[in-house]
Amino acid sequence: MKRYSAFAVAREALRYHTGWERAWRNPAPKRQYDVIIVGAGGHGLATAYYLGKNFGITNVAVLEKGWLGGGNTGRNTTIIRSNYLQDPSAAIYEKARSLYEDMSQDLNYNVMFSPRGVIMLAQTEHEVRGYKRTAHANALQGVSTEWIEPARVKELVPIINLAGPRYPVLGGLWQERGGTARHDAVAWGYARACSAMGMDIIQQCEVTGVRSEGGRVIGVDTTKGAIDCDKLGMVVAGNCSHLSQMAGFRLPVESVALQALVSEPIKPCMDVVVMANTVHGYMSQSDKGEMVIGGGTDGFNNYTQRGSFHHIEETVRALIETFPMVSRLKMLRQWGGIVDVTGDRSPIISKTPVQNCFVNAGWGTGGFKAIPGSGWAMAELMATGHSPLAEEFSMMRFKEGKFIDESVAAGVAH
Amino acid sequence: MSTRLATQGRLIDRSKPIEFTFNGTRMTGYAGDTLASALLANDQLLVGRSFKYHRPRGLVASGAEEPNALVGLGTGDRFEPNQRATTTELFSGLSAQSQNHWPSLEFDVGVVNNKLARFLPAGFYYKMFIHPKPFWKHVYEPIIRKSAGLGQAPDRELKDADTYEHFYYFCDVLVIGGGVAGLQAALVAAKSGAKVLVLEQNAHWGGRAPVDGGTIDGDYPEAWVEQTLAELSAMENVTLRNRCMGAGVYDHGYALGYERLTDHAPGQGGPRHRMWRIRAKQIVTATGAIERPLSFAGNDVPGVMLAAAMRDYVVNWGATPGKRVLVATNNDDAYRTALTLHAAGIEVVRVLDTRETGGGALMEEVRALGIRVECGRGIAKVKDGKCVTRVAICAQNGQGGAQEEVEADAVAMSGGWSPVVHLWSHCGGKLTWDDAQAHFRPDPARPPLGADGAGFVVAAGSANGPLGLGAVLSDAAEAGAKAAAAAGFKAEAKPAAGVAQDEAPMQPVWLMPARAEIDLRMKAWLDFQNDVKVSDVQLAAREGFESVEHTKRYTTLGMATDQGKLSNINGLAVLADSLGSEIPQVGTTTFRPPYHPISMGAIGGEARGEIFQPLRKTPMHDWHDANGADWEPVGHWRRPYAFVRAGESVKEAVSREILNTRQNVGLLDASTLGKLIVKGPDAGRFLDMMYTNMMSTLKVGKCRYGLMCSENGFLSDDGVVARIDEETWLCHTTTGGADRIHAHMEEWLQTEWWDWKVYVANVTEQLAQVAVVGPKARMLLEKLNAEAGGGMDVSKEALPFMEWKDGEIGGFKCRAYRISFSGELSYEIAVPASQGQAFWDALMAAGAEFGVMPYGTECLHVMRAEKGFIMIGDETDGTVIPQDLGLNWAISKKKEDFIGKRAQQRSHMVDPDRWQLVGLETLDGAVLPDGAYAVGSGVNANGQKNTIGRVTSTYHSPTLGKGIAMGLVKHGPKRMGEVIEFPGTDGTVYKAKIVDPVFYDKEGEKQNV
Amino acid sequence: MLILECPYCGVKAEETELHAGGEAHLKRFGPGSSDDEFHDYLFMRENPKGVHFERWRHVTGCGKWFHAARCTMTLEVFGTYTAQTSAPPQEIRDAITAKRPGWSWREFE
Amino acid sequence: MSDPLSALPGARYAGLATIEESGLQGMITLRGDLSSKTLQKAVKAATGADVPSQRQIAVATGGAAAWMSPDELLLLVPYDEVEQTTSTLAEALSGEHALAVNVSDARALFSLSGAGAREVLGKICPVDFDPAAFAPGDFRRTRMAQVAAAFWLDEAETFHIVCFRSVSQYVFNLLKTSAHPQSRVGVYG
Repeated sequence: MKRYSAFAVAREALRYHTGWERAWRNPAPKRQYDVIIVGAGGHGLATAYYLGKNFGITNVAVLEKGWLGGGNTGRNTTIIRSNYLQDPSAAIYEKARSLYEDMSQDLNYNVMFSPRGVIMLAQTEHEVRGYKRTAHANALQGVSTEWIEPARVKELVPIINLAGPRYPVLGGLWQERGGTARHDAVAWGYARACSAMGMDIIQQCEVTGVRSEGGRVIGVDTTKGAIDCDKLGMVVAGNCSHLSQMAGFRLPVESVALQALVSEPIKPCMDVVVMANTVHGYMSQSDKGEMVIGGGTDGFNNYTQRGSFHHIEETVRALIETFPMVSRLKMLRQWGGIVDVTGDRSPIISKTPVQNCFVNAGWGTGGFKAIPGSGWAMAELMATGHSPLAEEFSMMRFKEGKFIDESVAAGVAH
Repeated sequence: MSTRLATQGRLIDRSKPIEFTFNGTRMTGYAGDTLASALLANDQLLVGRSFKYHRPRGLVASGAEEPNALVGLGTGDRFEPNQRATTTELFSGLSAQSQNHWPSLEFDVGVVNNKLARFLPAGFYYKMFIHPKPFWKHVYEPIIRKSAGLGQAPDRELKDADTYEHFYYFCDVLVIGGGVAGLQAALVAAKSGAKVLVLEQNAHWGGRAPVDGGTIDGDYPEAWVEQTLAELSAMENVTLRNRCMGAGVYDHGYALGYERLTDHAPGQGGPRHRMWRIRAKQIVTATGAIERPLSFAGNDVPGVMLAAAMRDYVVNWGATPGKRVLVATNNDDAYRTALTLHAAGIEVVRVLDTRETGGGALMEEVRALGIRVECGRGIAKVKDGKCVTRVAICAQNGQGGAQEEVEADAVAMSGGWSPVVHLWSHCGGKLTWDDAQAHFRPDPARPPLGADGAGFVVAAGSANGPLGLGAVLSDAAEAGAKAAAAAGFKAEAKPAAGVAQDEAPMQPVWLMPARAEIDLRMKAWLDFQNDVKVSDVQLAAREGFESVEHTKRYTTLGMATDQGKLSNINGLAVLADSLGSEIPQVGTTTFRPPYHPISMGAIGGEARGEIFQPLRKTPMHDWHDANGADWEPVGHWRRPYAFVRAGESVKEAVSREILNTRQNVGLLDASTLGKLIVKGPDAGRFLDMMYTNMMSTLKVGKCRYGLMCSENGFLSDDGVVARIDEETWLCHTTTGGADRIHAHMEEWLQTEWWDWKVYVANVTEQLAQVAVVGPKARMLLEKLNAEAGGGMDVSKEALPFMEWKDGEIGGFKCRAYRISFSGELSYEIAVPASQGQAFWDALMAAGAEFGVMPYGTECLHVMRAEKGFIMIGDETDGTVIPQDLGLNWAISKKKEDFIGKRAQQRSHMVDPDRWQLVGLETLDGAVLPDGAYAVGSGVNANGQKNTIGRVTSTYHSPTLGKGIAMGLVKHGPKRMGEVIEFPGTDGTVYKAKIVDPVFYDKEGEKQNV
Repeated sequence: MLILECPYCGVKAEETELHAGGEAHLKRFGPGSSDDEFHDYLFMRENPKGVHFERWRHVTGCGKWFHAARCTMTLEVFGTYTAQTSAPPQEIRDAITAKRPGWSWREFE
Repeated sequence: MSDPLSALPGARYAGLATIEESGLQGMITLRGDLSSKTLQKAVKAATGADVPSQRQIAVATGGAAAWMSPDELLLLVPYDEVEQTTSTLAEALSGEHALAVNVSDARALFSLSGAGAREVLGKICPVDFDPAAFAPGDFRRTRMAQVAAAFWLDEAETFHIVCFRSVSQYVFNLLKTSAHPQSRVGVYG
């Protein structure tokens, strides 16, 4: 792999950039791999990457029915934060956040992680108490957050209207090292690094069946033929119910559409990421200048990936109330992503009833920020059979009634 | 230079000059001008700077597809960035500023990026700025952010001066596009009797046809348009809306119309935009086609314009970008531009036709005028600069070796036409590749599917592929008939007869010249706004970004505010070529709504200011507001947090209210608490399922505190239940619970136990409810009764604790409950809402001698905490079961089942290690911080400190003069007296003793007097 | 924007008048059920790509719950019917079969 | 008892249409089997009106009955008789499973009249107000912007709008905004 750097760019400029090699190879599948990961989104590629990097397992194929990074990795609002309330969530999201800090250097690919800070606004007394609780929890979890007063909120977010009038801003939970990253680059950076380790990323290759023998997985059937493996990881947001059924078990998830939109680009006016949960809206400004806005989810099963109008109507109203200048911006485009939601809205990183078959699913609306942590934990689980980060996210927890519910302290799982 | 012509300009009224300013310079246009045509007429060819390289940019197009001419429009609370000059109608006093430059449009420092362009190819930022790590956030990114973005942000302290609204509309056939195709389709559909709505995004009807010429039914297209409009207007079943864009097509035939009501006359009053939320049985997309640019070096220099756009400017507005124009084309249509220019007295210096054999009849017409036409030729390069000066000509089939240079001040280019398929595609309509026209057009076999599984969109006219006038009209007539038929009407597809010159086949040209060298490809623009060039797409393909989505994202092709209207097909073609693949195999990116950016204000609609959200008010709301209420939002209600007096802080007010209520008497407006009547022969059995307690055994006249859980076992609501008669119960819920619990009950009744005879009615708002609380509460009520000459006996004997009674107090018909959330003697009295304020007034007046004061929610919270009563939302958070809160006494052991019972038997729910409710008291009387966690020893497997409990509510108790708290602690009830540690976020470690959660009047004597 | 006809009041209601209530025809398991039964009742959902049966409430209309048979891939609606039933009625099943021959959903087909 | 107050006494606005708070109105929620003869008789006795058919209101001189759902009616009676009528109803229905509740004070009632009435409502309700689709005697429960509401149209082309008392100010402001004199849509003649 040729290293990327300013010098490399300058060198290539002299020959009109004709010398750049492919970012990742485009191989045909082999007959057999030690590990097959289904799904070349951020989570799947990160799993493969850490299998190689942390455990030296590189005879790995990542199978993708479409194009790598083409699912939710490429259609989310790119927020990264770890100010979660419950210990298991805080642990994995903070692991992810800390890996994001060094990801560009680690992958030699600028993923543009920008720790610009994330504020979650408190606009009711209930939220104030909830975020103070989170701040206390975070302190013990090793997650750096703080409760900030309205004046500080205004300093950080000059375009905010503190006075409401309907829901005055009473303060906020501030995570200075939260932020955003360039979503596509995360997938591309991992893909390039995986490919460089000798792993095969096989695009346009749909899994049509999962083969097992004696309760143990032995391979998959694909549109590019049968491929054997020792271990199988299913990392397919929006398709996990479908795939798990092929493997012969069911998952406690439902797939719904999550709405998002962007405005036309404007000059920088908001450096931090702001989430306003009372009025259901969150917004950040991308490096291109677009205001990136997240909305809510549909309440029904939907696989269309299409935007719907009434959800964004609610979101936009809320944002206009909170940031009056938004009223005179324009929506450039809206879309939907299919997210898998579990019974407690927290993910599943788990062994399954099929031996050597593992699943990583159910990230709901919070998947992007978790990518490196999720991949790290999944790789550890697949390589060693145990991962402290994944421990509490077992699919067995629903049976025990042991939920990881993040909605409890006025928090949301975005 | 660009200028106004003495002739032409069918849309402008030269008798009505209009003054406006551009970058502070006063200019004059005419009524009917767009800002774009007026700028052109004022020799303002340079209109902006590009996104990445800050290259000078001029007008390329004449409509919504324009990528360059974006301006900041208006000032102050009506300023808006990124307004398209081509879709902005000129009005008197218009003030526009160009964007994305510093210090000025003419001299922009950012153009340094242009000099470095070679070092800044597609995706350069992924490969650079990696080291040193902190530099990304602190150095590189701020520079990139500043240089990116387009328009200025609106003023952060100003609120939009305009208003917006929505409008729901239902029709049989929605026709999007008011060109000849749209009008033809509408006419056919309307004649069938269908209810038809026609939307046209521009101010004028007829689309391109009046500019393009030909005849319809033997007359000028303009005449046919006028006549058809008159015919449609006269039909009762037709609604025509201009300045109203079809913005999006959504599932089940839902469409958005974006009507711009006052953009052409700001401040005239009324809403600025109206969002039409349309439910149509069928939608006809007659959205026309967009001309494609040609990809040659320097195709972005101001003065290079789409050929049809140049024709538009001349014919519609009498404006031209130059006096010496070179035309480059791969099809016949551009000859119309040559003819138009010639007729307007503009010199056509050359027509370059890429086709070796040239065009058809139109070409001959041009030649006959003495204009030089060269076939098999193209542009090698337009000389860089702020305007066109020289154009190098070469063989189309070569590498760009220039054979000749000609002087010209403008270039008209045409690369063929692409149907506007956006609206067809929004909701899943599929496309097919048309080899002859080299474009994607709607595949009629794969339309978007509606609720019934059948297609609900029909494309019409050039939006469907046909480009000739005759073919457009007959296609549109068929589309109108098809849509009407699908909507249930009988229509006849009788088209008007359109006649235009026959055209020779076009030749796909994706690069000019075909084998252009790299230095030319690096100057051949695909996406003008985002600065994506042919070489960028080729680089992406080389690096393995083979999917069209990858290439789009890697190069940002088509991601600018024009959403790739001009660039997408050209980019796809270059990508396909680079991959050695065919265009249809490469496919398109997804088309997302809206077709063209729409204002956030319009999306939000009327919901701003006082009607942003409903504000629910109790009958006493206005009294509270006038008497110092410090409001707290609770759902859509607002409840007084405290009643603050002059010179008093909120905290002081709370203390005063607590002490007064404990010593004298206080009034709480409890009207927001939910009140549900549950009645029927099975009501008792039903409530036994709803509540953890046994409610069927409650005696008539009695009250019982009840708990409700979710099926998951978690505590979800609480409240007092009163049995009214044999078959009737009244259930109180929390403020937030009224609608939620009502819905919860209906859900179970309708979907699980539909054979049970139970009716539920929500009477929350029928009643105003006042809690009269404190040792002097009874005296107050008795005084009221005395004044009224009698009333309900409120003595302990007549109305004991946990009973209720109907009667009159102070002459008010009421129902009184002896229940208490404060531990004091307390009556909750419900009167009809229409009497609420009067009753409140009477209580205040009669209570004066007893020191009565109103109190708010915080006082309520503190008093209940002093008593160790739990609060839904404080002690519970959706993860807490009643057993955690020591509420086992409220969970019936006799019942076989209730909602949540099975869940509470799961292993984690019966785990003895669950945290349980205790009281907490700091050693020094200080107040524990809200939400603090108690730490145990060591860390968990993830390195997090182990916790053993948390604070759920914490207050300063003025009654006890110290901090009190409740919390959930592991093995808590067994650890009474132990001291545990709560680290604060400020570094302080708070020590607290585990105590009984009942801090005040442990025996409950006060409430039972 | 989904548009569903409420079988109780006949209104073709747009989604904003409705409240989605998840999968239809769940069999409730209470005390006495096994851990697996209770788990599946609360958490296991069909989540199919294709034919699905679900619950909706006409929340700002007549307030009634009803059932809808719908395709999750195309959003095609095969029909709506009363909530007071534990299985899709035959005419709804026939309507689906006409559009999606060979469909199945849980024990129904 | 002092004089009862309606939700928004005297509120009035004239724009594209005229909005007026209608004052106190007796209203009874009646739940029961609408096909029951006893119930039908009781409704007739209480209001003078028959049980209406689906999404209709039956208006008589002394009162009216509106169809709320397959097992619910909204009865309109004079305000000062509502308590008496509710008890009479309850008594008449004591033999069957039914529920009659006085909800007069839980609601606010507005009238909306004038040429622009249809389009004023068309801005805030997802309902087809074409005269062919919504005619006098039609009764509809729906969403009015962000709250639930119900309305019917009388023979004089006046809409009568029922909403919850707590949101009466919101609904009035909403109608007022929609009736802005310069916001005419002009699609309903």
